[in-house]
Amino acid sequence: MKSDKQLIDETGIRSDGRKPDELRNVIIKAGVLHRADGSCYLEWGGNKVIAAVYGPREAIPRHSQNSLRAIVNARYNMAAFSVDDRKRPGPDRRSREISKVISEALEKVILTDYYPRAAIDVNIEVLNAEAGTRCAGLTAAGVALADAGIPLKDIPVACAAGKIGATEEDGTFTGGHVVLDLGKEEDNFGNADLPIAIAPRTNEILLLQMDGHLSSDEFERALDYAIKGCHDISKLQKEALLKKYNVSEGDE
Amino acid sequence: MKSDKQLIDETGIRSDGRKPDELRNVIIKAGVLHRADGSCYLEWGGNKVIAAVYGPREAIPRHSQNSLRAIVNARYNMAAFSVDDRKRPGPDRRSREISKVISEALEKVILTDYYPRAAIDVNIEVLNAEAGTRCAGLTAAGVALADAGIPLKDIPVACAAGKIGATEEDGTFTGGHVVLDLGKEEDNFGNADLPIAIAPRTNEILLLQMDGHLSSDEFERALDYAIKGCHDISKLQKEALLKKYNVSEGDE
Amino acid sequence: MKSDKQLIDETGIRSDGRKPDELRNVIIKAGVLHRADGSCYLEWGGNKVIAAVYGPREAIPRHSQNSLRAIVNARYNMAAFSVDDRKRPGPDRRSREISKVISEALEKVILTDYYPRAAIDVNIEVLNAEAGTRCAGLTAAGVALADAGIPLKDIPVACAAGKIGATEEDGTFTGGHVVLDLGKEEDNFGNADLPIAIAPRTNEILLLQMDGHLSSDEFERALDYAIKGCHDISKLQKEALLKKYNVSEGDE
Amino acid sequence: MTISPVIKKDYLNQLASDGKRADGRKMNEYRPIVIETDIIGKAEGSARVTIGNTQVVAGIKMAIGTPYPDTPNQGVMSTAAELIPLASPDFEAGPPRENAIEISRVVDRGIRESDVIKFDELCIIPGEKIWLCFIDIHIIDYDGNLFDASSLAALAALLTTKVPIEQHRESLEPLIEKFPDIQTYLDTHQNDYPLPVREPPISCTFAKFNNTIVVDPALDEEEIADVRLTVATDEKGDIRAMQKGLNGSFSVEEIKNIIKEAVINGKELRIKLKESIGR
Amino acid sequence: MTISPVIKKDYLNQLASDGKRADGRKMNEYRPIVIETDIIGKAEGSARVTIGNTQVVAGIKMAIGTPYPDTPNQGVMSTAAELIPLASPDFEAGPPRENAIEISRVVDRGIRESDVIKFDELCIIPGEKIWLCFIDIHIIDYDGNLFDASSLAALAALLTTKVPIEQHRESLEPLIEKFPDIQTYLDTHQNDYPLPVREPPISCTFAKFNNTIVVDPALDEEEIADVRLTVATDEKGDIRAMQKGLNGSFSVEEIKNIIKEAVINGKELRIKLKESIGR
Amino acid sequence: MTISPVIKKDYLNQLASDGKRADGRKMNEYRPIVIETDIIGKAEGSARVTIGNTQVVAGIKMAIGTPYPDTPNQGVMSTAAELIPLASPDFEAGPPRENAIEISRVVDRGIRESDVIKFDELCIIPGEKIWLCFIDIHIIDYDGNLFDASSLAALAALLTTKVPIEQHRESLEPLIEKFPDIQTYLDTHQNDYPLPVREPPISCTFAKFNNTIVVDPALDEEEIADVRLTVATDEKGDIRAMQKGLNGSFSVEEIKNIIKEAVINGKELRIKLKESIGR
Repeated sequence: MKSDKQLIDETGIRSDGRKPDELRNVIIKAGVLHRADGSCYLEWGGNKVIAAVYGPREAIPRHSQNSLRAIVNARYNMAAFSVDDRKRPGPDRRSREISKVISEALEKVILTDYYPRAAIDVNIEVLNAEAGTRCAGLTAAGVALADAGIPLKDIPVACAAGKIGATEEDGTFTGGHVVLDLGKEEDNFGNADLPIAIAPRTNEILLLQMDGHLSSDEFERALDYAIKGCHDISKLQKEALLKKYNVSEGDE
Repeated sequence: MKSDKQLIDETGIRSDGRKPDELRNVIIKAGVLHRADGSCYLEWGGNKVIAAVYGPREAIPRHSQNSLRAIVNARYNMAAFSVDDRKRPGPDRRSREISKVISEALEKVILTDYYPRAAIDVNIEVLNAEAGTRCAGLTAAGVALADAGIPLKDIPVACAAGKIGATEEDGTFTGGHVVLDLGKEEDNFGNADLPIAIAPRTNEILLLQMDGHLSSDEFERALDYAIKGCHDISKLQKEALLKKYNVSEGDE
Repeated sequence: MKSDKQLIDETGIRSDGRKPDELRNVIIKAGVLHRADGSCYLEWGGNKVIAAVYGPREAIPRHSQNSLRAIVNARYNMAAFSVDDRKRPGPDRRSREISKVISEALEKVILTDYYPRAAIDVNIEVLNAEAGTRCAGLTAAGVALADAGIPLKDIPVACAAGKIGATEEDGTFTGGHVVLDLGKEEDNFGNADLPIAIAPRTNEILLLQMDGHLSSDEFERALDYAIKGCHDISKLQKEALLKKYNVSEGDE
Repeated sequence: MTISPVIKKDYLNQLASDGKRADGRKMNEYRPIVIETDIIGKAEGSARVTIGNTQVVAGIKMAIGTPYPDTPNQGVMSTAAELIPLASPDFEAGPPRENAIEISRVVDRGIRESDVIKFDELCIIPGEKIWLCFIDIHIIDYDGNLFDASSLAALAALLTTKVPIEQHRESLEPLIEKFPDIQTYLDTHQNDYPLPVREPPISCTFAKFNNTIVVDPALDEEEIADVRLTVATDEKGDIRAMQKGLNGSFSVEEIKNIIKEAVINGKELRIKLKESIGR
Repeated sequence: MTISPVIKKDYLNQLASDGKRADGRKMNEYRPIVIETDIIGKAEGSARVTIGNTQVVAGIKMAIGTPYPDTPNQGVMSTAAELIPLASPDFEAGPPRENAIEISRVVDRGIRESDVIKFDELCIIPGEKIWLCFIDIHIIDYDGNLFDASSLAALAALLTTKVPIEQHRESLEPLIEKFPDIQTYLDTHQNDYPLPVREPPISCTFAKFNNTIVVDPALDEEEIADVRLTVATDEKGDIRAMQKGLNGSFSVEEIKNIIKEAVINGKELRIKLKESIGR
Repeated sequence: MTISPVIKKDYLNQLASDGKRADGRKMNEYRPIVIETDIIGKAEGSARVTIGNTQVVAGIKMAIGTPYPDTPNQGVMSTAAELIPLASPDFEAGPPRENAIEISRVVDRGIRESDVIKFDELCIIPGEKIWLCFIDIHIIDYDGNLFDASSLAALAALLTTKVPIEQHRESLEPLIEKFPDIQTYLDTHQNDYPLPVREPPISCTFAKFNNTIVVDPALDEEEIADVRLTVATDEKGDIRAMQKGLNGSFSVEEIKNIIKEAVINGKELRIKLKESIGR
């Protein structure tokens, strides 16, 4: 539903106080689960996400095996209580699409040919959802894969940019600003959302979806913002992994 | 729902202008799909149906294989938009029953023992439905099987006959006439429907269902009509196959 | 729903005329089905239950096999017409839980290591339900297993005890009496239900569930009652098997 | 195919060539039929039918519901058959498969198309409240000819069904204010009353193997049969429903002969059915 | 992987290195496109689209329903795509899988996010009755590029859809007493009328293999492609939707170039679409 | 069975014979328990419980719905547990299986049968509008004893749940005209308020292996256990629910002893639960 929401003021400050190119607060912890081969807990603004990696292990059923490489199954799932109106448990069409695009993005950076006939299962559980859960989930999955010791070309990372402004009562949209990392209100009332994932070493684009309305110029600016956001988050991913490693070194 | 519909007048002319033993208009085209091993597009009155054959190919899963012969899987499906009120996608109980009786009818004329452990898949898609889709679908399937080069004892063909008259407001039925190939209104307000399929060379009956109310005499007349209808349609099947063959001969 | 139901009077007589430690009427017939390897028809008060055993036979799918012993699959199912409001066909959460606890109870008394890789399927069909169907079903299953000639350490048998009294309009419960084998009204308005199954030779407890409110003393009394009930029913099980055996001897 | 079914097939075919059947029946003879009614206390109508070793239980539940928009004055029926794993080593748990669906649809059409239930007498408040009639068929023991056993069980249950107005009166009375019509219904239906029904058609099923046609095929016969035909006829001998099954074929003559036999057998079965329901 | 796909892959890669495609097209050239509309009598709108050998049928059904509580004045749309086994030896019967879900969701978003349907004009009684618009897409023959074929078919069907008020008038008139508002709607909509729509965005799909980017990939090309990108642009050349697919990657430059090509191709497709619907 | 589980089993059995457990605990000792509440912003109540390495999150969502016809003045609760594949290499995606169903049903009965939620205080308009309370339990990390962890998480979440009347006030106000009763409810409930609850029973789970009975079995112990018993006791030490699991058996004496231990452990757990919710 759209209304005449003013999402950014004349000085370029957004309704939650952020600057156009400012991320929400992000906290990443690696290795938070006992049972999984690798795991990550991630808070991104109000989002709370856990990712767990199992594998490489034999792909079951057998006819799903690829004799040349491992298959990557990402499963994005939202807890029933993670959203305003309780969500029925189990996958819906949205989560199945997100699982697909995340699987495809992760597969590109995993050295899958090391493990023919194997499966690498990446479970992403959204405990609290506040705009941007697919980026949060993919980013957590990247850390969990590294934590599991899966050989990676790079640690994948995701971030979105978008366009916000004011939507008048008649539905027209005015004063669009390209901004980084849409918050909940911006996602609901904004005019475009561009989530991407990259391999940060090469800037290769692993995931890209866009909804809304962007001119070519706006798109290029949004893409720049999102790539910059990815690099900022990438640092936090590495710190989290390093921290776990150091702690482990010290503790054990 | 029944009402005092007059479906046939005193001169024996039906509400759509047909004589009692007259078929609706039928158009058949063989080989209309690029991907399928054999295919057929068929219009029968307002019905529009496509059939596609894949196989013989290895039956999957393996435990479905018959070591002595091929299995025949017909799948009759109605497009969501093919009927007055949108149909939920996917098989319902009606379409599963029709798939079963069509599979059984086709199996009789296919030389299934040529292909042990194989499956022959016959997909019938109803795009527009106006009474008589199971006959239209089976007839299209016959052409698609021949087009796929599946060895057949005969090309199966289907047609229905029925009984129409007037249903009074109190539900009683008067003035029954046996007629060929019920149209939409006749199907809704008529008093009996007898769809059959035959192997036209021998007149063996491959499919037979009957609902409604027929005396033995009426049944025998309806059966005669339906068999005659089958033979008329059978000619059109062969013309369609010949035409495709000639065109192919000429074109290639 | 609770109301001010008086389920037992001051002389200790229950609303259906039974004494506190009195069972409802139980009728057991062994070997009632032609197709099953073993079967039993059982009436217990208003409950009517059939159990059928198939196996030992190869467990399918293969990955369900245990290389050391047979698996036991009990399937408790209620007929759509067995209850006040028609039940949708197919398993619901309640029947799946009951199937699980019955499977576990039966497995303990079956010499499963005689049949590696096999399955023993126990189908329990409730035709009419009036409180206590899980005990009735398990008891019938015990007879059907023996009738099928499955090697057993003991014939399992089940019975429930519970607590009844009066529930006032404000929901408080007064005057609790521990009684054997709750009837329909006692089950709806009573205060506790304790179904158990035992191996009667050793009094080992194979199934135990409890809902409601019992002090430790009440629990011990209820458990005593239920065990006593099991032993009474156990005699009827053996008589039914003997009767079938004798009849068979005589008849064939 | 293992050896044993081949031997069984040869044996049955050989018998058939000599005009005989494995259980000594004549070609046009049913196995013994037993029909019991009112066996399920919770159901508004119920019956157990055995044909030889085949055993089927049908139960009827009546509930109050909303009519379909295009038939605001008519009750609604629904039929389901379950081939529960109790009945055969080959039946699996899970949603109904093709065979169960075909049985339930053929039984349903036999009842529906012949207007066995007087649906217009199952209306309580036009457009608002009607009776729903659920027919549930449980196959208990499977030794062939489920079509006839299921159809007989459903009919015996229906013909002994009581409309449970006493139990539902309380839920209807509050609606009198909004729908005064209902008063008439409640006044004229003080007590549970028999489901209003018409004379039903009777199903007879035939199977063909080795060019022999038999009625009421036992499981052994069904397993080797090429083709099956079910014919439902009414008390006048008219045809009310037919369903061919299996992947064989019939000639026109065979079908005409089967219809004649179905009329003859139908009369006998109709007598048995009426006896069982005390009419 | 058997030999033949490897050889095919080498062959297509070799061709691509020489700037060629197996069917003789240029890198930025679509296969022939044919769009027919009004082909399904039962549907309120319909279209068959062929792109080369790929064939898709879309049908629109309109029904009257209840609005969502948070948008009481707006119609509702729903999009489903079925990869029916008719279309490919690799499609299986059963509930839609990831690929069908992705196609339907991308087509749906392309229509929904650009407000192609004027949902506020699909309200009959605020908070009570609105028009539901069901878009069903059937893949009939699969030779690659289902995204563009599905999107074109859905748009051609939508743009020729008639709101079937004549058929539903009877069911609405009894509500006038309770909701007088509805009178205005019925007065101003005497006859079936075109679904109120806006200018839609047009999807163009690109695939990359052997570091070459081609538009409108045929099945052979899709099978060896590393990565795919669909870009929907409007008549001003603005971007309205994007979706990357497959487990490869693009550089930023590649994406920018694809967008330019999508604008150019989108213009041509838009002309074809308009011709097909007679505008 | 591969070698390693056999060795593990022998090792644990040997330890048990010496009165020891692999992690050094006493037989009647729980692993460390941590209970955090209010961790999910979107939920009306939430808790994360860890027992050793086992980790469970429970969330409560409240919605407004319609009462069941036979309890027109009572709220409704529903409990679901998901053994998501995050938590264990052995958990699969898909609809809940027997284990998840058993956990959710045992937790549900523990709460329902002891009337932990005051359902009669969850009525807004009798017969029309009541509060629905959804308890969803997510197993996050599986190292044994899911029954106790799930039960504790559900209770901690419930006992800290706020009824979100502020958010739903707008949707209720239009109903005042039709149902004047609602005014009273809205007047007396201006702000979100704690879910009305009673003192809950506390679950303690025991497992037996090698004839030794331990409380709070870890996964290693569960895997070799013959039989399991969960006992829920109230603050007076009365029994409120029991559930035996696995295919072993108990003697009557063993059960009596377990009940005594359950009362003792239940007291400690009750203190921990109360501390966590600040009471």
